[in-house]
Amino acid sequence: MKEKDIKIIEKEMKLANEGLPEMERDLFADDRPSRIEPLNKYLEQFLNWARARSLWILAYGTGCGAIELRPLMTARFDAFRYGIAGRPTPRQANVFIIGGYASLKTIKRIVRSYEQMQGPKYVIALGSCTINGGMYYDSYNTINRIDYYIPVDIYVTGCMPRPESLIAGFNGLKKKIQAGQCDGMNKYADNFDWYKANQKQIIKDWNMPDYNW
Amino acid sequence: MKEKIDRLRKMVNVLQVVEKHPDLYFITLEGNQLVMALGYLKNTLNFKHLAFMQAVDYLEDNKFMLTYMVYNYELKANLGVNVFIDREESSMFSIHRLWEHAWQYQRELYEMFGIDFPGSPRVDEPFIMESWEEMPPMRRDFDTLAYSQKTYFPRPGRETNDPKEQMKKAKYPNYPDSPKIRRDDE
Amino acid sequence: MVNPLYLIIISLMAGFVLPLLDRVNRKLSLATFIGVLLANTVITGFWMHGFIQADLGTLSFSTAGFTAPLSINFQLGILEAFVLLAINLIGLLTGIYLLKKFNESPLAGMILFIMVVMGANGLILTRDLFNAFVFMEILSISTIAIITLKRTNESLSSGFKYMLASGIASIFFLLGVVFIYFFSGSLNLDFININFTDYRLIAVYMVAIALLIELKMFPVNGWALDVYESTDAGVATIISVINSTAIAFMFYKIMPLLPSNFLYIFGIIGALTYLMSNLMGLKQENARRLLGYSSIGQMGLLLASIIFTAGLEPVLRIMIVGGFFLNHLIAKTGLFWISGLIKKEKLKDWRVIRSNKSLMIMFGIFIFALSGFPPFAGFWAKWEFVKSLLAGQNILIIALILLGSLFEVIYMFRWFIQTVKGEYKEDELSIMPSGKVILTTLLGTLGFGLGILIMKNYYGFNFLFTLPILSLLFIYLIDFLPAKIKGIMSLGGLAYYGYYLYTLVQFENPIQILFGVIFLVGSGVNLISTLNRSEISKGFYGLLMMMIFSFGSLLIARSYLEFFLSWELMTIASFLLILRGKNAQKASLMYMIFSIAGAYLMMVGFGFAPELIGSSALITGLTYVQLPLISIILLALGFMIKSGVLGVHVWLPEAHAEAEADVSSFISAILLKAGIWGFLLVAISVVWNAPQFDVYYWMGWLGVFTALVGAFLASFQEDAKRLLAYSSMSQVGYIIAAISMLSHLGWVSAFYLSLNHMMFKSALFIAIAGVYYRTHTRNMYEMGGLIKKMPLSFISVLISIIAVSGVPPLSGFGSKWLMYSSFIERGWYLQAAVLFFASAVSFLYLYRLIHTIFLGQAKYEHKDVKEAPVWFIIPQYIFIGAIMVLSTFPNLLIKPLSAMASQYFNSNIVIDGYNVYSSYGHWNGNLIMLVTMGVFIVPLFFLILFIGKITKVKQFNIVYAAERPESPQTTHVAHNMYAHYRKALGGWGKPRIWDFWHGSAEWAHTMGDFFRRIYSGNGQTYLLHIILFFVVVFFLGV
Amino acid sequence: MDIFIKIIYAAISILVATLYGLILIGIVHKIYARVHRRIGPPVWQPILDIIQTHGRKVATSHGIMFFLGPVFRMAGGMGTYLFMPVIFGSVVFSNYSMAGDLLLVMYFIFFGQLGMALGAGEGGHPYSPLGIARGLSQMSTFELPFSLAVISIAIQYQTLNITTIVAAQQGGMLNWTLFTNPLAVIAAMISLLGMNMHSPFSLVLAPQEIPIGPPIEMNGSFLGILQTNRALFASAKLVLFMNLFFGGATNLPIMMLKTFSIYMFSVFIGAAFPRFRPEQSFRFFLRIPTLIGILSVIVIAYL
Amino acid sequence: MIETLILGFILLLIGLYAMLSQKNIIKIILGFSIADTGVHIIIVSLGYLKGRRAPILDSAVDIANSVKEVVDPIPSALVLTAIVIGLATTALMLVFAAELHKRKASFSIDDYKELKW
Repeated sequence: MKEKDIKIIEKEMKLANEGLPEMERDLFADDRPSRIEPLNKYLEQFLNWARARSLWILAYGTGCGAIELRPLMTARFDAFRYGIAGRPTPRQANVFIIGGYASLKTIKRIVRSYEQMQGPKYVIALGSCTINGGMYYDSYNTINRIDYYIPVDIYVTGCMPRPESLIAGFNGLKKKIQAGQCDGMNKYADNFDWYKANQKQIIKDWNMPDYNW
Repeated sequence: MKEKIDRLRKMVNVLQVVEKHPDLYFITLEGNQLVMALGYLKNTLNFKHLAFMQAVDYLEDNKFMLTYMVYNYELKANLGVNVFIDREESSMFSIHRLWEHAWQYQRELYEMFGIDFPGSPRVDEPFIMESWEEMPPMRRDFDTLAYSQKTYFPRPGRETNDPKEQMKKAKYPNYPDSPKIRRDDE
Repeated sequence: MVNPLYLIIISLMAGFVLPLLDRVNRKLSLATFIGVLLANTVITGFWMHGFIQADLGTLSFSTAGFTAPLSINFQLGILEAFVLLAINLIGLLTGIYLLKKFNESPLAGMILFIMVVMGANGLILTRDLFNAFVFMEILSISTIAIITLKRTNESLSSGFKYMLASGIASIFFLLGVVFIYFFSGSLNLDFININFTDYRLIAVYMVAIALLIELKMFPVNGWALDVYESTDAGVATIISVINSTAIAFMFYKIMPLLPSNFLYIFGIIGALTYLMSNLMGLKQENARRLLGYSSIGQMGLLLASIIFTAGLEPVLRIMIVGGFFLNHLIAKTGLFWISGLIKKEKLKDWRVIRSNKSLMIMFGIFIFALSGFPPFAGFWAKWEFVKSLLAGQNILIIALILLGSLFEVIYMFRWFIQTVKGEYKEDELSIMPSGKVILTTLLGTLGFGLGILIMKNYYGFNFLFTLPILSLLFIYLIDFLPAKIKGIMSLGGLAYYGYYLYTLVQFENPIQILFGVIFLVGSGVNLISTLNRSEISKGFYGLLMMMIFSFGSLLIARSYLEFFLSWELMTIASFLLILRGKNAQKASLMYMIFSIAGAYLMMVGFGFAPELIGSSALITGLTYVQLPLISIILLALGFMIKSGVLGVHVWLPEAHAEAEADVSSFISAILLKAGIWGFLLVAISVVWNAPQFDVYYWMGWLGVFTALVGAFLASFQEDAKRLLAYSSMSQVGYIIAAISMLSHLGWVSAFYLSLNHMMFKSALFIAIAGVYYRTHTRNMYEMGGLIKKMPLSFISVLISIIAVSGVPPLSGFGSKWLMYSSFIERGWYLQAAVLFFASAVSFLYLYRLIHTIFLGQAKYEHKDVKEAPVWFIIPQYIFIGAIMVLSTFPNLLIKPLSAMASQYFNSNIVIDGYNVYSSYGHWNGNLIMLVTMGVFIVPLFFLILFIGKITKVKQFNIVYAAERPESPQTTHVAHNMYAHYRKALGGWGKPRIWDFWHGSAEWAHTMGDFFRRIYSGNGQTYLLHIILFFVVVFFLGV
Repeated sequence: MDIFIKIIYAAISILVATLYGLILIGIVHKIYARVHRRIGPPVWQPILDIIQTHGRKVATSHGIMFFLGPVFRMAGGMGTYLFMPVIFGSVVFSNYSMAGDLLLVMYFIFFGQLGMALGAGEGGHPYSPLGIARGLSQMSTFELPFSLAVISIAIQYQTLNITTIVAAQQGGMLNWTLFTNPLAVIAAMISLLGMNMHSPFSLVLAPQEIPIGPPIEMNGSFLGILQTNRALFASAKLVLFMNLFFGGATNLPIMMLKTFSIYMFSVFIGAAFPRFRPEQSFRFFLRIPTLIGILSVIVIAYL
Repeated sequence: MIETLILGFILLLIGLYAMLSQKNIIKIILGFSIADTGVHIIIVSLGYLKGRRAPILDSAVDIANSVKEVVDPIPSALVLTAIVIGLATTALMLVFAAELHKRKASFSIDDYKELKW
């Protein structure tokens, strides 16, 4: 390939960030997310083993389910014994719990937070609302299917699910991670344009870069 | 309470008085006398607290009913002040000068019903409906289900049950008539 | 030798002839007028020439064919000739100056002018008291009459007041003269040979008081101020110079008659006049009246100097009195002339002077001359006067005079700064008559030349010490060249100078070489940054070189005077350099005031110091003398003011912040070291001849608290340059404390820190200069995120702040290690703890500096900012390179520094390879460097191995609570960064010292305003003053 | 050859210290959990966390200083540790203590903090400088009593050499500084609370105010390195305190015992007190601990 | 001649008092004139020796013994000059007074305080 062509391809790999005003485009990164392949099978297995035992939750309650997260850390449920701990910044967390219904306003923040997490990252969708809208299925404001906007690894049903079912969900996630099946990050990268189109369809005032690094 | 309303009568034209409860009255006023009445209620009759504002869409009458719920700490009584306004040119005087926090309610009403309150601060800023482009969603002629189905990718295969029937069927199959589930409209 | 009678005769004849000639032609009369003045000048010039050529002694000329007691006689000695020449010359020049005026006004003006000159001449020449009275009356009547040359209400009423005062004075004088005659039987000064004791005192007292009134002593001088304010400029010159001089000379003549206790009181009155009139001058806004206050003050000084130098040898006395006299003569004449040219009353309206370059320079010269700066005559006179007063133990007089002088400097320089820097509109341009300008320029040059003459001929200063002045003049001559050429020439000159100085001092004392490196090499590298100037930069390089050469002279000064001369030259140069800054009015004034105060302290301190033996440099010479305690304190205080020690530091941040970007680094990195150098000199003298009281213990505390307070203040600044300024203050505190320890390790650390501070602070200031050059702001919170745009500057700032903070492995740690080791070794434990606290606080401001400028969020307006110009980068990296080398091989520096300090103390550090051992600990700079590199590389390698795929993100790609940042301004944490610390400090964080100085300034002005209320403007009040003065002084004397 | 052996020794020493520090943190978590009547995570949880963070496949970097910040931090921790003798008389654990004395160690502590502050600063997040400003301010205040304590023991032992200070404390418990100079130890132990940044002095990380402060933008391996350093640095500080005040250690178990006890001191205090506001914390350190420190110097030097 | 001496001093004091107490410029000038006269009288009376002649060397005086017969001539000479000068001063003062009056139509010295402080 000629050098010129490489440049063109590189340029195409960049995001347009059309939602941003001209002045701000320089202030946001415009790289596309890309697939990351595992290095080595055994190394990856070892890492997955560790990842499954060190789950760092992004402390961001998006809906009513956030209430159910609090008891997890108390003496009764003690999620810490599984290595589940809260983390105040998406940069450091690797588990994102969508705590219930996602509205028009919160989906924007969910997408932003999800994109700011550094992979491998996992999403637990909590409650019926995240699956099919739940009791708000006919609302003008509630996202029916969260997996149209970000990839979801585990659903925990119920309205609301109790902390016990959350822990069960965590166990499921752990199994899935250890089996190496949680590949949401790559899924998101592969189907980036589709996800983006879905997001942009409902978020009309898109005032952020196309991918929030 | 009655005495207060009688005193109010001397000021403005009270169209209707409904006693729901010894501590809860609803009165209906004319729209152009509303601010004056509320000011009188607040300053003279001691209804110091604006608990909330709300609107009801009477699509059939082509009217909105605005309700201002004020509270008197001495009587420990609520008074709802209703006003009917035209649905097409829905606009009302702003009362943020009487109660500063009213701007937030007015902003919400503007967003949800499209009722304008000229002069109210930040009234046209989106409250929760960022980037909303349809008609105000709380108006009854807005079909939320259709909108939801059109926009939010409904998951196929979803079943919806009437809660009343579901309760009878799933939880109390042996006692079809009891307990009675109380609904508001009953 | 021409008979002095001719002076009188010519004038009188002219007085008669002029009306006749005027009938013929105005030109003719004007020519005659000038001719007479010229003839006077030429005659006196011949006398002076004659007296200088041949030692003729004192000549006496009698009149009317009789000898002395029977007739009036004139006496003409070298003194008379000198004074006569001076006043006749000024008379001639003023006559020329007033020519146009005379051409337009009635003839009387000319005649009166000639009468004034004649009266003055006669007063000076005559030895007969009654004749003196006659001349005095001629003088005052014609002076009063000439006031009416300008016929305004003000001038007339002030003339009337003058009339009243001089009438009373003449009554006193006449009575006195008659009583003298009555008691002694003679009117001739040469033949009055009785002692005026008991009741006979009244006779001489009356004469003296009359003269004091005519000399306008405080408080009997209200009328004089009105006259100065209201008359024509030329006339004011006559009153201020010719009139006063003649009367002062008369006072000198009757001095032998006065008893010593009265003389002392009159001396105090003179000094008091100087103080009070300058204090009252503080409040003046009218230029003429201000000059009047200054004139009166100078007369007081002259009187005091005449009285208090009575016992000195004649040459010295002429140096002092003549110095003050000539200084006043030239400067005041020049200023009055300029006031005539400007025609503006308000001080601040004098800005129009900027339309005329040479006039402006002359204005500056007169101001500097009047304030007693070298090389003008006043400087030498003041130095010798203070010295002689100290020898006579007249502390009170010194205090009065120096305080008065300080006030004079304050208002003079405030005026100067206002004039040179104030808002200035082009349309205020007024056309100055070129003749008068040339005349003024001539006068200024005369004054300057006179100063140089004294410097060269009387004191015999060699070329090196005049070099600062010569370089200023030389570069002024080539000022039309572009800045770069001048810069490179300066660099070349500096290199040669440095080499020459090295050959001069290389065997004398290694400490000189160390400070030579700081002063000259440091200046040289800093000078590179000035090459960035693209415009012509008029005057910049001249002043810069003047300052640098003065640093050099400080190093090799062999006597107190040489040192003090260089010090003052340095002050002038640095003051003018600071003044070049855009908003530097306040800053430069503060710098000037504090410098002058410091210089006066030093002057007195040097006066107390014993004479040096031999002619080696001060650093050697001072070792062998025992300085008295008072001298140590005063000198140390003087030097500490220059280096900005706590309490007198208020000038420092202002000057640093407001000076031009590339000047600040000179001030901070090098100028402050001059103070350190002086402080070190004093300390050296103490090493072997310690005073009883351990004053250095307390200076150590002062240094320690300077370090702490400086660090705190730096942390609370928003302005990058002010931050660095306070940081300098803090570092200087360390150095002062270390020197004060008077121990080997202490001095090694002081030397080490001095050199280090020069390097890193230069680098920091130049880096900030580069940033300022690109961003045009000094407020740190307006910057941010510049690391991407200016990486080179960032690196140099980074390395510099690591060096400042003392974090290993860089050279800063060396200084900290030496410092704490020495403090603990010396037993100054609590001081060490405070210093440790200060150095921990210093992290606050260092982080603030680097973060708010280079890290965080870049602003929109700095989108297109580029790296600093290469001229800023080069010197930074020279310093950075030096820092790195010295960090890796610290022994390169420690060894020679240890050798330097061990000249004075027993060495107690052992250097073994790269190890340095003190009695408490050890330190291996090289190994530290290696280990640090090792531990740095390991995690770096680890990180690169594990990091995975890195995405380089931009400044807004931050976690912002699921939102996106609004704007860089709201996202950059910079403004008031340590608010919580300030809150925690509570009342300790208030600027009390600042308040104190502001309060003092306010107080002085209020006092000035209070005292000047006695000048109510009412002639009768002035009369009352005179009567009261007469009575009170008499009873004081008795 | 000598140098290589020295490097190997240093590597062993650091590895031990890091593992020990990690386990120490795990144990503390466990203790906390037991106090709360929870089961708590396994003691090796910190190690798992570090593996997990290093296992992140992507990372974001804000620039070169951001990249180097954690490296500086780690270098600071390693350096601080390496310039101290850990176990008295041991060749392996004597580290590079011949490079400098106590002053070097005290100043090397700043190295990592300064580097990290710069790295975090380039992250551009407003919480980073907020945290750093708090941290630096607090550091300046707790360094005052600590330096007073250090000066006090320097006077006491007439040296700043750590090895010599440890040697002087050998031969029985009563020779420890704890008993010979209790005031200095009190002052230093209070400042240790500040150094360890447990509550009530947890101003920098302050999860409820400025969510974890400076390292808020740190992710992936950056975070992993920071966590490693946290363990190493903690053990370095503890070793320093052990050496200065608690008689040092002659073998590994004693070292662990002593450092664990010292650590428990700040853990207990941290478990019992809520967090100070910044200015409260600064004032606290500038008052009583400083007075105690001054007293200790005066007592040792002049009485 | 002590009486005249005292008279002279009294005149001097009266003159000074007038200068200090009177507001009118003309009166002040008069005061000055009185004081001046007092001074002149003092001078003359200091030189006067009782019972001697005026110091005029004409036929009435024995030239050889003149020193013992005439009063001291110098004060007389002085006073002549002093009177002349006093006259000149007074005249100039009056000129000033006239000029001032021309401008402000006032003789009160309080009206001429434009310049102060």
